[in-house]
Amino acid sequence: MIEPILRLDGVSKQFGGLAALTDVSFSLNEGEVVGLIGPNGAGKTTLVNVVTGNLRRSSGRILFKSEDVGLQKPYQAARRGLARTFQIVQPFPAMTVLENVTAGALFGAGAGSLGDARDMAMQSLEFVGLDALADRPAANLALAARKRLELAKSLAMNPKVLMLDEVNAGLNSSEIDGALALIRKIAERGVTVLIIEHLMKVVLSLSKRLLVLHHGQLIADGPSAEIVADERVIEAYLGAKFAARLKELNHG
Amino acid sequence: MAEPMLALEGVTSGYGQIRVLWGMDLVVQPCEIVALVGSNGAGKTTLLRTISGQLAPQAGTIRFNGVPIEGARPDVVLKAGLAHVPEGRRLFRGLTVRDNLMLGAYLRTDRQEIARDLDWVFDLFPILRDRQRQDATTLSGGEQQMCAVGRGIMSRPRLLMIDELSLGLSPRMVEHLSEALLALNRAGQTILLVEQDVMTAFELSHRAYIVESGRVTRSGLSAELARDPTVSEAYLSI
Amino acid sequence: MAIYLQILSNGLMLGALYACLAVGFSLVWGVLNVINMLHGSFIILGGYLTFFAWHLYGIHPVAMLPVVAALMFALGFALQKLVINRVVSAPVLTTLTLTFGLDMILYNAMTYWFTATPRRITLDLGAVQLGSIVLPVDRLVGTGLALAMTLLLYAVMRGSSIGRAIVAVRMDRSAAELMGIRTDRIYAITFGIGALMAGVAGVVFATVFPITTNVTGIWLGKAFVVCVVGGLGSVPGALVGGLVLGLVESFAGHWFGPQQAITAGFVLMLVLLLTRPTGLVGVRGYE
Amino acid sequence: QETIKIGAPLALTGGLADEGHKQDVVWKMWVEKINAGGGIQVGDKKLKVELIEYDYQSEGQRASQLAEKLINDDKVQFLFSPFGSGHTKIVAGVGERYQIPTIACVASSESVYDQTLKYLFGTLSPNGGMTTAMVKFFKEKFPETKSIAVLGRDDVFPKSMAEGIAKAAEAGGLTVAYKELYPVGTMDHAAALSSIKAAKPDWIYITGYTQDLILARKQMQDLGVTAQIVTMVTGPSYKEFTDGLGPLANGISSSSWWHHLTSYEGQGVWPTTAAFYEDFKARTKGDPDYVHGSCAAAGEVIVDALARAGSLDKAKVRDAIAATDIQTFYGPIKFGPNGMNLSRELPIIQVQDQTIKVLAPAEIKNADMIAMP
Amino acid sequence: MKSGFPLYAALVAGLLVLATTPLYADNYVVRTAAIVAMYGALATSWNFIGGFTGYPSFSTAAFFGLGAYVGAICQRHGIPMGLAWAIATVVVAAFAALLGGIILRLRGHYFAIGSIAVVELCRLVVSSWSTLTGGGDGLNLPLMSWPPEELMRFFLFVMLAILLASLIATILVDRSRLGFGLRCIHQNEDAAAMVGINTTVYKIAAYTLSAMFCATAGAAYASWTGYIDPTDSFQIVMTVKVVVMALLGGAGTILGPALGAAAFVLLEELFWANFLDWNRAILGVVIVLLIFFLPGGLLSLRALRRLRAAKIGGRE
Ligand SMILES: Nc1ncnc2c1ncn2[C@@H]1O[C@H](COP(=O)(O)OP(=O)(O)OP(=O)(O)O)[C@@H](O)[C@H]1O
Ligand SMILES: Nc1ncnc2c1ncn2[C@@H]1O[C@H](COP(=O)(O)OP(=O)(O)OP(=O)(O)O)[C@@H](O)[C@H]1O
Ligand SMILES: [Mg+2]
Ligand SMILES: [Mg+2]
Repeated sequence: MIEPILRLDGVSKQFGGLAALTDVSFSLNEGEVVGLIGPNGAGKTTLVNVVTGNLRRSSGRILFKSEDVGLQKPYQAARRGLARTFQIVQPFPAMTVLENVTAGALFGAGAGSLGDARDMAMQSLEFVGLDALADRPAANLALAARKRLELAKSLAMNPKVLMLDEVNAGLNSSEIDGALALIRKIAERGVTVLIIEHLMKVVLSLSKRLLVLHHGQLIADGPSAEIVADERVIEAYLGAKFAARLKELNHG
Repeated sequence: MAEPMLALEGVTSGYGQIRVLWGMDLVVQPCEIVALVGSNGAGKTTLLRTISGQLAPQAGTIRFNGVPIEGARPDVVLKAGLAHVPEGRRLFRGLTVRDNLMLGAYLRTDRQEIARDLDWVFDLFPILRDRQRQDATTLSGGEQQMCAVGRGIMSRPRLLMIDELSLGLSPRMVEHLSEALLALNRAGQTILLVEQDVMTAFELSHRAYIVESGRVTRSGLSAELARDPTVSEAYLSI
Repeated sequence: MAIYLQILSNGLMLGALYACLAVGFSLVWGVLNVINMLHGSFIILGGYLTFFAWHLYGIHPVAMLPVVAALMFALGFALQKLVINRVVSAPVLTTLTLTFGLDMILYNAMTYWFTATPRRITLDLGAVQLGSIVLPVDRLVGTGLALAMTLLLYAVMRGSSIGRAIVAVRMDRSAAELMGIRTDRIYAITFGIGALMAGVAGVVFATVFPITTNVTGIWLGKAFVVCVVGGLGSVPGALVGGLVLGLVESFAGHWFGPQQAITAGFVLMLVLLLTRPTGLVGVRGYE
Repeated sequence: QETIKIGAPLALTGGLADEGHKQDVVWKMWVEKINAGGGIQVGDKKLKVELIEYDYQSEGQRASQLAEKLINDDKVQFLFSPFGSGHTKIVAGVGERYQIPTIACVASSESVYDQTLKYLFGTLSPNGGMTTAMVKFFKEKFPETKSIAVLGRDDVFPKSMAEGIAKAAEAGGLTVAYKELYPVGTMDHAAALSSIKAAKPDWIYITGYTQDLILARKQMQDLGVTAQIVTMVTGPSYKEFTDGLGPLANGISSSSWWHHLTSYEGQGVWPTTAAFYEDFKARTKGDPDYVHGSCAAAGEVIVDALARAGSLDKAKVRDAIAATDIQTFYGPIKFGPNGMNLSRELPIIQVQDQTIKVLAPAEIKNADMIAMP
Repeated sequence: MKSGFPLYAALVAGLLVLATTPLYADNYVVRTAAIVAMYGALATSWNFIGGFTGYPSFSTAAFFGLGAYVGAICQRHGIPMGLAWAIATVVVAAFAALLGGIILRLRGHYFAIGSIAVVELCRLVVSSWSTLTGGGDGLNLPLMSWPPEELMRFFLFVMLAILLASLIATILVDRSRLGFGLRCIHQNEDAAAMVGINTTVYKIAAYTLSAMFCATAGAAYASWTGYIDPTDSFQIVMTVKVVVMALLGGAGTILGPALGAAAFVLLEELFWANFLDWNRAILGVVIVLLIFFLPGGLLSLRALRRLRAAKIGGRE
């Protein structure tokens, strides 16, 4: 069997008395697109933070290509190819869009020179369709564009694993379609993608496999179709009404 | 028919040199839920900011219960009875959930009523009661949204404006919030909300406006808009 | 043993004065994001007002307390409203430079009008003897006043909606506006309170320390240390910070000699900065 | 019209502002007096004096910069150095480089003069004259004195005094029960004073600037720290000290380089100490202290040297100053090989009934020493 | 990125004006030029940490003072002047790197206080370690018995060389990966770490750079005046002044800090000479006016517009 690119083994994280993650184990295979869902406050963002070193796990092991990276710093995660987007977008506000992405290429992907980095950045801007705004200061972008900037920046880092924390939140349906196509294109390049999203439409159309977190515990891990029919998942997350709607859609 | 609660006429607004809204007209009647939908960057947030006094319109009038309020300071607008739950929650770091909620009632002086409303918010969102001593910004995204809406309710507005209601909320939570808002509305609360998820927006509201590039392009009863094929093609593709 | 009790009480009394001196500075820093370089001069100005009222008109310092408090509040309020508010949301460095410039003006004016001669109110109330411990009456009274004013401020910050509004404005100005809070007024009130507390410290100090423009920098430095030790922007932080600094200086002075007393305070501050940057009782999120 | 230009970097703001203003007052008084009499005799001409002052804000770097400005831009022929040994060193360094005679009026630490600067002359006598004589005098008055506690400010002059007295006391057979320095910027002496109290010395000796000493005296009172003899240097020499302390100043002894009760006679615009005192009193309504006296004397040195040199030639003037040997209202002035005024017997003073009394030397003494109340 | 030519032209012109003062002006003007160069070097150094990285550092006086003391102690032990300066530079740079490893963990206000405390602590340590430093008595350095004009010219060129070195370092950093990374850290340190910048190492590099030239300048200054003491060597006022200079010219720009230093020193000159009693207050008024009417510094008239636009949309 091929070795998983990212594996979590009994990972827990406590904030004081609050257990944000409890004994979470799963693995991602190279090239897979996996959805991570769960109610608000389930610990999804915390999970990403723990993997990228923004937070230190309380216990457990995190293996990236079989190497234990549980103690890495965020910059090391980035250089290894573990990229992420922030739920609350984090641009370099006074820099232009191009400069923002150049930073990703220069430091994350280790571009040899500033010039190279800028070329790589331009490519990734074109890829996400932001090239027209390349010279705008990042602070002036509207939300959708900022989210795409966040994506472009991560892409320029040439990631192996990309963790997208609600990159589609706040987009309307037609914009979401654009974003979906974009993420598919990324996955086609062989990047492993972990998508966190509350929009079931997005999650379901992208990933064949779903992980469900609830109160910091992984309560389900399996093929999407099975998961959305799972009683516990409906109870904890989807809600009866939404589940009914989903079923209807699938039938219709 | 009675005078509209909120009436905008030809409102033009923007940031410095950048113009975002181009002559917007909009009406909210008492006891209505009105939804604003539209693509990113259309200017929905800008519109709410202009109404609540954070931005001064460059042209046009905004009347609230017949009184012009364009260009008034936010505290004046709020006193008049217009509350704004901002995009991105904007809870106060360093203050507890409870303190955040109490700040919603900053301009009010009726202590007992405030205490009742606080209880009511806690009933609406029980998780907030459990977390009332926690720093509000360490809540999860969804919990924060509840706190922000609760804070808006605490000012006991005549018109509650909510930006991006369902942003980052789980489907179940959206359902829960929708029910809460409907309950509020049944009790007579007028609501103007901005919502990306058009399905939710149309389900929840009586009437809706579709905003594109700073202009209103369609408006009407939500149920009718939802059936309109041109609308569903642009916004409801699933 | 007796000497330790004496040193302990020296430290506590000194600490209360430190708390009183730092609390306004801490508040302004925490809420307005402004490092107020004027604070030392405000204290001395309060001291001069008290001294001259006593020296020229024979007014008792305690009677001057409300007067100085009111005057200093007005001065702080006006200064913030007219001058500092214009750049209040600029980065720390800008506001610091601005207050540094303002301090140069105030400092120069005070040295010109009052000269640098050290002044002192010669009330000399004597001391009370508690067993083997000697407690100077004016320091005791000063300690009492300092504590009372600090606690009063705490009650205001904690219990009133103005207090909550002050914190809200500190955290997110534009969201605070949406709550109906008039931020410019809150800023001015906060700065006014900062100046008021400096003035109160000045009144207390006028009976205990020599008042001269030469020491403005020293008091400012103490305010820095107290803030870090206790935690920025919080009243209990200033209180704890002040008391701890007073004790540390007092005991270090006894054990290692006066040469090391001040150094000990600074070392404590650096250690705390690194191990507990939010101070001993600091509030999260005040960085 | 040729004039004689004297440059003075002064601390008019900052920590030393008070001292700077004292120098300013006296020099202005002196210049007016000289010019009223037509100026200084140089050879066959009488030349008016022009005094050029700049504020160096009590910052050493700026003091040297302004000295340079005075020499280069204003073309001064003499420098008056500012208050204190540290800043004197800085200004004297500049004067030396340009061979401009520099008169230091308020620098008494010998370390300033052992750099063998050829163009630096100081009107104060060495600190040493203040310590040994004082120990001897106090032991005579209070033979039961056995131990001394010394607390000094860590700054050039106060530190050298603290160390000097400790040495002199040991040599004189006293035990040093406590000796510490406190750093610049100390605002609380409680810890040190509590330790001194525990050591129960017969004599407490504290050095520092006026504000330090006022605070220390106040805290001694508060904490009930006392001894038979309490000396503060240079505390009582300054009027600000007695004004600030009121009755608390009573009993404090000190030494000074000069006192207006002395009755010297000599050459210069003020023939007697009394004449100087009258003039000063008329102008400022206050009593002069040693800073005033010494600064005025610096002017007299220049008058005398120019008269003898008969020209403004740098080298000649310098040699003339070095050869100074005059009597003035301030006392005798004669520079030793290092440029410092020679030792003489310095007044020991004490505050009694809130006025300054002179205890020694015998010729000018006007009161007997009393123990601390 | 930026067009290079006007920058270099301005740089060369400025340095030439300073360097040629001995040809047409008296010693005092030369001295002022040397002081301009010295403060220019200090402000340019500060720019690495304060301007590029956005860390409000107030350590300048600590580095300057330590440089002065290390240089002075070396010279007193018979080490030749030039070598003493080099040793001072290296020792202080190492000190800054170590210190940076500790205090750069702090952010914002806390860093500001930490860096001020460093100045105070250095002063206290130096003044109580009297066996090595002479304590409150200060240290005398070997007097240089050159004619004043020659001495002045020498130190003018020394200070100019330090200034030039710091400016060249600035230009190199600005165009390198380091500079880019520092600007990212300035904007958003968390995001910077997320794109793979080793923020700790970058910040330490900036802090060390900001210390080096200060140390050289301090050591040279000590040789120049011939006497140093703790109070004058470690002055908070000096630290703040350098920051003001950099802000005045434009923090984060290449030439701004040096320009600001020149403007500040010349203004100070003007006020001392003309207003004996009120010079400090007038300087204060000037600072206040500058903050109001030129908040981004002399060089930032262009950048200002961009900043304003950014500020309006800056929150989220
Ligand atoms: N720094 C912190 N201190 C204390 N509690 C925290 C902290 N960060 C997160 N939490 C708590 O941990 C839990 C998990 O938070 P997390 O942000 O991971 O949720 P989430 O699954 O991403 O939710 P959402 O979908 O709403 O974004 C929440 O209850 C939150 O309040
Ligand atoms: N502070 C600002 N300065 C300049 N332009 C701005 C600012 N804020 C928003 N804009 C611009 O105004 C336009 C409208 O933005 P607005 O936030 O009102 O859109 P929106 O409809 O709320 O979009 P979203 O659904 O993304 O929240 C956008 O093009 C945006 O770039
Ligand atoms: Mg989340
Ligand atoms: Mg919006």
